Amino acid sequence: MYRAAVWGASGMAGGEVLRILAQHPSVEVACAVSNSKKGQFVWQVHPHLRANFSNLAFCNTDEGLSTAADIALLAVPHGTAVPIIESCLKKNMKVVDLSADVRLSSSKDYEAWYGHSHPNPELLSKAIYGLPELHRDDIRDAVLVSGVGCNASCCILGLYPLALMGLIEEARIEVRVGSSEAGASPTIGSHHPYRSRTLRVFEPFRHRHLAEILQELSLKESAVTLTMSAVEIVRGVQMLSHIRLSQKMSERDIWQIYRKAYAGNPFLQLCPAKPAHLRFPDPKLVTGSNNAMTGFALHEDGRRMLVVTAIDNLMKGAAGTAVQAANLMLGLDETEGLTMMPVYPV
Amino acid sequence: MYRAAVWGASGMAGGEVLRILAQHPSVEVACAVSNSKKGQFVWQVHPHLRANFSNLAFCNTDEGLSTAADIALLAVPHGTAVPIIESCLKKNMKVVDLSADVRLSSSKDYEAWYGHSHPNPELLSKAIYGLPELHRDDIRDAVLVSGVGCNASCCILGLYPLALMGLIEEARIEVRVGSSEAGASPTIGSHHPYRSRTLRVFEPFRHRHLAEILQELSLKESAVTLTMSAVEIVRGVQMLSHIRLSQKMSERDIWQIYRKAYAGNPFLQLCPAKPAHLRFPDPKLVTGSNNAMTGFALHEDGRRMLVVTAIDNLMKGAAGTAVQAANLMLGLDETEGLTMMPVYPV
Amino acid sequence: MYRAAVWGASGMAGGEVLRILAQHPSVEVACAVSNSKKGQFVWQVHPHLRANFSNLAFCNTDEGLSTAADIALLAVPHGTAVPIIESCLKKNMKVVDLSADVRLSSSKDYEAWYGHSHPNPELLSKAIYGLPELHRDDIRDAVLVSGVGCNASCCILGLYPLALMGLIEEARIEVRVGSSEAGASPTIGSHHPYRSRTLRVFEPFRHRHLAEILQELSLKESAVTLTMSAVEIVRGVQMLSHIRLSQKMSERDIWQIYRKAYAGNPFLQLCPAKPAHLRFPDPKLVTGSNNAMTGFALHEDGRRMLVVTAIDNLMKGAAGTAVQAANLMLGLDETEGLTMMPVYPV
Amino acid sequence: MYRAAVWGASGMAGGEVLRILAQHPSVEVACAVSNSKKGQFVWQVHPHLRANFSNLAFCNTDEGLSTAADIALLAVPHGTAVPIIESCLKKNMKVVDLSADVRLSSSKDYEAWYGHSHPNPELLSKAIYGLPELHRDDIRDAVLVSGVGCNASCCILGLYPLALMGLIEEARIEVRVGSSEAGASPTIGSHHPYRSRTLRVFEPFRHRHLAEILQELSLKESAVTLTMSAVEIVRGVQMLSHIRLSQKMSERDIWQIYRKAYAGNPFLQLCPAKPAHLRFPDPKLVTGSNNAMTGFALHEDGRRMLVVTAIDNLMKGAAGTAVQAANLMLGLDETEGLTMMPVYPV
Amino acid sequence: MSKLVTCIVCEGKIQVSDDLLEGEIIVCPDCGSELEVVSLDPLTLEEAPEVQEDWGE
Amino acid sequence: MSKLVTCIVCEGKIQVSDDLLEGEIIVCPDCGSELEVVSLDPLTLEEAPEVQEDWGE
Ligand SMILES: NC(=O)c1ccc[n+]([C@@H]2O[C@H](COP(=O)([O-])OP(=O)(O)OC[C@H]3O[C@@H](n4cnc5c(N)ncnc54)[C@H](OP(=O)(O)O)[C@@H]3O)[C@@H](O)[C@H]2O)c1
Ligand SMILES: NC(=O)c1ccc[n+]([C@@H]2O[C@H](COP(=O)([O-])OP(=O)(O)OC[C@H]3O[C@@H](n4cnc5c(N)ncnc54)[C@H](OP(=O)(O)O)[C@@H]3O)[C@@H](O)[C@H]2O)c1
Ligand SMILES: NC(=O)c1ccc[n+]([C@@H]2O[C@H](COP(=O)([O-])OP(=O)(O)OC[C@H]3O[C@@H](n4cnc5c(N)ncnc54)[C@H](OP(=O)(O)O)[C@@H]3O)[C@@H](O)[C@H]2O)c1
Ligand SMILES: NC(=O)c1ccc[n+]([C@@H]2O[C@H](COP(=O)([O-])OP(=O)(O)OC[C@H]3O[C@@H](n4cnc5c(N)ncnc54)[C@H](OP(=O)(O)O)[C@@H]3O)[C@@H](O)[C@H]2O)c1
Ligand SMILES: [Zn+2]
Ligand SMILES: [Zn+2]
Repeated sequence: MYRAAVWGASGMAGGEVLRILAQHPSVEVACAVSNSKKGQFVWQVHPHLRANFSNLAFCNTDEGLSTAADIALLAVPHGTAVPIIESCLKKNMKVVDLSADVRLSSSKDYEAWYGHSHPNPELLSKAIYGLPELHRDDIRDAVLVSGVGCNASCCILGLYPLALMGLIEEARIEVRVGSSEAGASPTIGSHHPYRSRTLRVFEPFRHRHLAEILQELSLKESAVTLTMSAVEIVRGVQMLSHIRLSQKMSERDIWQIYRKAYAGNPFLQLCPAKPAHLRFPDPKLVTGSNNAMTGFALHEDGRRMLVVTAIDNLMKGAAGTAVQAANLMLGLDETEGLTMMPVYPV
Repeated sequence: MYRAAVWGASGMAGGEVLRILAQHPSVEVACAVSNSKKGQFVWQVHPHLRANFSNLAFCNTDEGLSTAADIALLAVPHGTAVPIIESCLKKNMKVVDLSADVRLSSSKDYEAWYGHSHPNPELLSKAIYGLPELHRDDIRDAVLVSGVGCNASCCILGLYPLALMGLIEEARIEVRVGSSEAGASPTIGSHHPYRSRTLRVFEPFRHRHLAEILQELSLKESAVTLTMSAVEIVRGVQMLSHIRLSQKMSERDIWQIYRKAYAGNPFLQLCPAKPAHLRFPDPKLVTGSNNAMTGFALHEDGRRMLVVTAIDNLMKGAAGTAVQAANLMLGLDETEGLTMMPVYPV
Repeated sequence: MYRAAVWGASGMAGGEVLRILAQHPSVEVACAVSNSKKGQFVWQVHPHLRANFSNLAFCNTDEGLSTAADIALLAVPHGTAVPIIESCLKKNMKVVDLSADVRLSSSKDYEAWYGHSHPNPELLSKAIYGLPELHRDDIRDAVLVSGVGCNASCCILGLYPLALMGLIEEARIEVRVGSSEAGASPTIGSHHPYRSRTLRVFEPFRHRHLAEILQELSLKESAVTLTMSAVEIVRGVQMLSHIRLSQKMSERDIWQIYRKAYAGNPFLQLCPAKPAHLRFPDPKLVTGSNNAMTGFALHEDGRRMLVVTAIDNLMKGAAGTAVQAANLMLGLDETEGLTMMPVYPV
Repeated sequence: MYRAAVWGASGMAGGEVLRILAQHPSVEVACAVSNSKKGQFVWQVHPHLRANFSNLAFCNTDEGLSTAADIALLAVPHGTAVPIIESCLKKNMKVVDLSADVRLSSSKDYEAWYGHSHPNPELLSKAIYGLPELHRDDIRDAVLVSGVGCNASCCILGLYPLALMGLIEEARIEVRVGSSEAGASPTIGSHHPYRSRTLRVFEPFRHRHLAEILQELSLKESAVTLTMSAVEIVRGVQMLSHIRLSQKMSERDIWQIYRKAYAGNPFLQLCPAKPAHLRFPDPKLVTGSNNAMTGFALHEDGRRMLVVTAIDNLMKGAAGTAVQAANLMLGLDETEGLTMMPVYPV
Repeated sequence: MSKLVTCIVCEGKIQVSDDLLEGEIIVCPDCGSELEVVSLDPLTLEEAPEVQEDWGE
Repeated sequence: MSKLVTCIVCEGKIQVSDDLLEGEIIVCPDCGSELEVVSLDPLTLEEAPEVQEDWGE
């Protein structure tokens, strides 16, 4: 049994890491770090985990650092992970950092998108972007892997087959997100009377996750817009990409491209073209699972295309992909602890 | 045109007062008081009111007190209304106070339910409980009227016909509430991921509003329990009262009792007994309106009874009833500005 | 008092026509036609209208045709309106037909989009497209006016200022719709467990309403795609249009264009650019009202633009605009009976 | 590997049986019976199961009966199970029947509650009520086990500790249900615009499931009312029981009673008394799992008590309990295939 | 051309036309009950059995 | 006691009091922009940096 230290364990993504590890056959929880909840039982914050962790209490940073573990999973806010990464690496733990701190490989890009220089640029060159579908082999050998942006991973998984072929001339990406994406702390924007049933367009053209998308798909910013909307779901991200292809394609071609790219990736699923109502994936279909579903339609002109991808932001968009990467880093089967079925309808 | 000063204008109930007054034929807004939003346009907080109040800005307490007005409507938190009431009365304004500060007529009751003595007990004896259905004539002559608890008014309106006849031997009251009831400030309990689709039982046996219910229905606490649940709606309160009648009754009797009690009350509606799915009112049917709908069923044993009442908490449960009382105090028709249709389905 | 015959009165749009007319100062309901519900009280189908129509019962087609009325409002399914229009015109009633039967002016277009030839092409040349914002004067003089597609009217109102200036080179339109758009009859797609919280992309590139959009905006189909998604709301349509402008523009220019186009249109509102969270309209802000809100952002390249428009599909997208047209046809003020406030938050 | 025939496989409960069996370590799907969908792939009806059953097609009754299987799980409508039970038993399959056909042990009770005599009363005496928490040993030896009513199982699990001790003098039971309870077929009541956010009280005093509750808890009908409300969730049942205890009790006593009764039942969980917001269970906390959570509060008078229980109707209220019973009948560990974590928040 | 009868369920007043027929079903606008005219002289009403739409669960 | 100035973002008309001060922030009621009065003579406005409430995700 490997031992994992979970940081940010009182948060939304941290709680999901715990939910996964509760039944992981080869990894157990070494400690659950939260400074604000130190001493409280984990179930006081995550009541759904009570049967699994009846006696586990949160520990603070110091206790976390002095707990022996094979790997650390950091679900802490952007900008706070770097010192924890440094400490964990020093103690020879492997690290998966779900925050955005080491997602970009170029410190120049980091500065451009985050508005300040990176506190430890060496980490950026060491870290692997933690999407197994793109970097499986590198992750196996890595000691430091970044998690993925939930919106970013949804977009990347849906578009990389086309990007690899150089087919994306222009992409107008719509992303719809649920409320769990913003974490466990209440804000005016998450206040139920206002958040409920909203169709809130909160970014017209770009979002920080665009940096990861451009990096991983090797696209130029001028070719891509990313529009973000908050909608009435708790879990789930859905991407709609309106693509202009760089050359005329047939539907058959597209099928081959996706099929080839997705082969060997246990969590990627292509939607059927028929019946029509199943052509594009609804996040409802992946709730609670680590699945990513993608569907597409090609316009009769052969140049316009719609690609739709759906994931559960807390699973494939955060904790699920993080554990998937951890599995690879620990030499385990990629799917261990991650084969839970989606819950539908819910 | 009468002029009304609206206090707590940046809040949930205050916003609803403004929504009503925006189209009131005889009352206009003199000022909208909010200290934290002072100087901001009203539409920056209440964007749905932009077409109606394009240039109105919030003013602070001092400006509020120095604005000439015929009546003040206070939608401020419990415990903060008394000094405002005192200042307004001194300036010869009439006052409707939506908070709980002057709802109870006995200062002993106030102390028992609120845990501290009342800062100005004289106000309690002066104030009329602002439910026109029970105190229409007194309200007409009053200078100080309390608003109503949203849960309390729902319960009182549903049960007073039975209470007047002395028929309530025991009442187990279930109240289900929407998220707007808790006001405009985010809390962990109102955070969308947790509040969404919740069925949260937050009070097993009593709630502060019970004090008003007992007072207005002349019931003893030992005969009544009040269980509160938060459910997935934004607006709306629904009461289910499981009654044990003090004597055996027939359905026909109950119809007569309710019909008689409700006669002459423009916002009270009795549900049909058939078709069965319309027998008990759903808050969906009153959304946005000042209506209160009540339906009942009598058990075949003639002693057990279920009474269900539905209101929109921001209208009949707060701002609607407050304006209804203000109308009476100003000598206007009770229904002025309050005849808006419910929006259904929504 | 003018008298209006309401056809399709048992349906979703018909119910909303009744909700409006219940408080219209100058138009009253002459009859409510429904063959399947004939003899039932209107409130048995529309329980929220009970206080307003306590004794009105549905009548059948024959009774409908023999009831004297000044105007007929038809909220019947597409393909069933033509014979009713013919009969009503013969009886010298004016007609507003909410269905799609007379929305297109060209019978060739009709055939292309609806797959069969029009049963009475003469009506097409006689009918005016019933959007007062575009055809106010023609509507005043018309005896036959079409209603508007709910999605179409949302798109047209948001884009006509740009279209008038010839600025739309390409438009990728996303429309999000609520469940009331599909009418009052249950289907597998409207079944709550499946419809609830769905993000169902049901049309990738076009929809019948595109025909109206192209006609009214004088755009070519090759420049426009229309993607439709069903989302978790009951009322509401939201359009997001990703525009490529035909020439570089400044934000100031766009403001002038919209301001000029919207001037004199009582129900059109422009969103502020700041604060950012109010820049794009949420259908939540117009629920129950006849308002249409539009907001936009111009990309820093001056060529990419996002336009967002929100309406209540049953109001501005159906019954509201129909009554607005009827008002004009009857010589009344356009806004009569339509000034109800939005209900927010709900 | 045991083989299970799933009947009613195209339905809501049948789909959940398939979802469970997709990952059951010891039971596999022998066939999925649906006459109306015969020949279609299972994923065309249950798209979330596509990765697990990519090639499984529905078969019809004849094919179902001629497929070899160790056990049959019937998720067919009430009134249609008896002939299937008879055929399966004849073929020496064991049977779990989720419908209400064999839930009552007395044919007299059956007639009283279902309004017609039972077609095969012998089955009633042979069948065991399939709640392992009450009949574990009998189920192990049975060839025919009934499933449980979802509302019934929620109530029974919450109340049997008190009932066993003879403590229930009176129970006023409130049950709140989600839309998946009514199955996969659309009706006017499940139409999204009407079902969405409803608080629909559809039974004031009783419901057919009351028969099972009375039978299993040995209570008299005169002591119990069962009020049913449909609320805005898809999955989930929540019971609130307002109990009058037959004698004065202390909180400590109640804790002992529940602890003792729940010991050894892997899916039953008692809520903590503190913090207060976790005292009563929300169905949100068990979504997708086979857990049943119960919390209680005792009034200071020692006689009034509130008991709240929450389950996922498709899991512990239907398919989960059915598989749990099947496990016992097949000599497997009761929890096999049923240990999936709840998905929270969702 | 119309007269008032009293609802047997709620004692509400129901407006009916003068040419009421035996066997006719009338609906009380107050309580919604469907009442069958079982005899005209004396006017006798009975509750008609309810045909329910599917609004339960 | 008030005069109209033109918004530099949308060219909307903003009503301001006569005793406008340098450094004052005014809000355009049309486009909502916050504008700082950087000089009074000639009247010069600049867009003020926006302080955002947390409405994103
Ligand atoms: N939510 C998602 O869908 C999602 C998806 C992908 C990636 N992520 C990433 O996951 C991370 C956590 O996101 P979340 O949504 O779970 O946020 P969250 O709910 O706000 O949780 C943040 C956690 O970090 C801890 N924390 C806060 N400040 C800290 C500090 N200075 N040092 C160490 N720990 C600190 C908090 O615990 P205490 O304050 O109690 O210590 C809490 O447990 C973020 O970096 C986010 O970008 C989230
Ligand atoms: N929400 C309902 O359904 C409902 C129903 C019935 C009755 N009520 C009553 O209405 C009142 C307001 O409730 P709400 O839900 O609208 O709450 P809310 O949204 O929190 O609004 C409270 C308002 O009071 C102002 N305020 C806060 N502290 C104040 C102080 N010390 N002095 C003066 N004003 C202060 C706030 O504005 P600034 O902080 O900006 O000054 C805000 O405008 C409460 O007394 C409540 O019991 C509410
Ligand atoms: N829902 C919207 O948001 C919306 C928006 C814009 C436009 N519209 C248009 O409004 C019309 C009605 O839509 P809806 O959503 O209200 O649909 P709906 O709820 O299905 O209502 C249809 C109505 O038409 C009646 N009807 C059905 N077949 C008929 C026939 N052959 N002849 C005459 N009447 C018939 C029905 O009553 P009986 O069967 O009882 O006679 C019912 O009252 C449609 O043309 C639609 O395109 C709707
Ligand atoms: N939904 C719940 O929460 C729940 C909880 C506890 C128990 N149950 C019980 O489970 C059973 C199924 O409920 P459900 O909600 O899943 O209903 P459902 O979604 O309507 O499914 C019913 C299934 O039965 C099949 N069926 C219909 N008529 C049949 C017949 N005459 N003979 C054989 N099969 C027939 C249908 O398939 P075809 O028509 O395609 O053959 C369908 O697969 C019911 O007895 C119900 O009481 C349900
Ligand atoms: Zn009656
Ligand atoms: Zn401006």
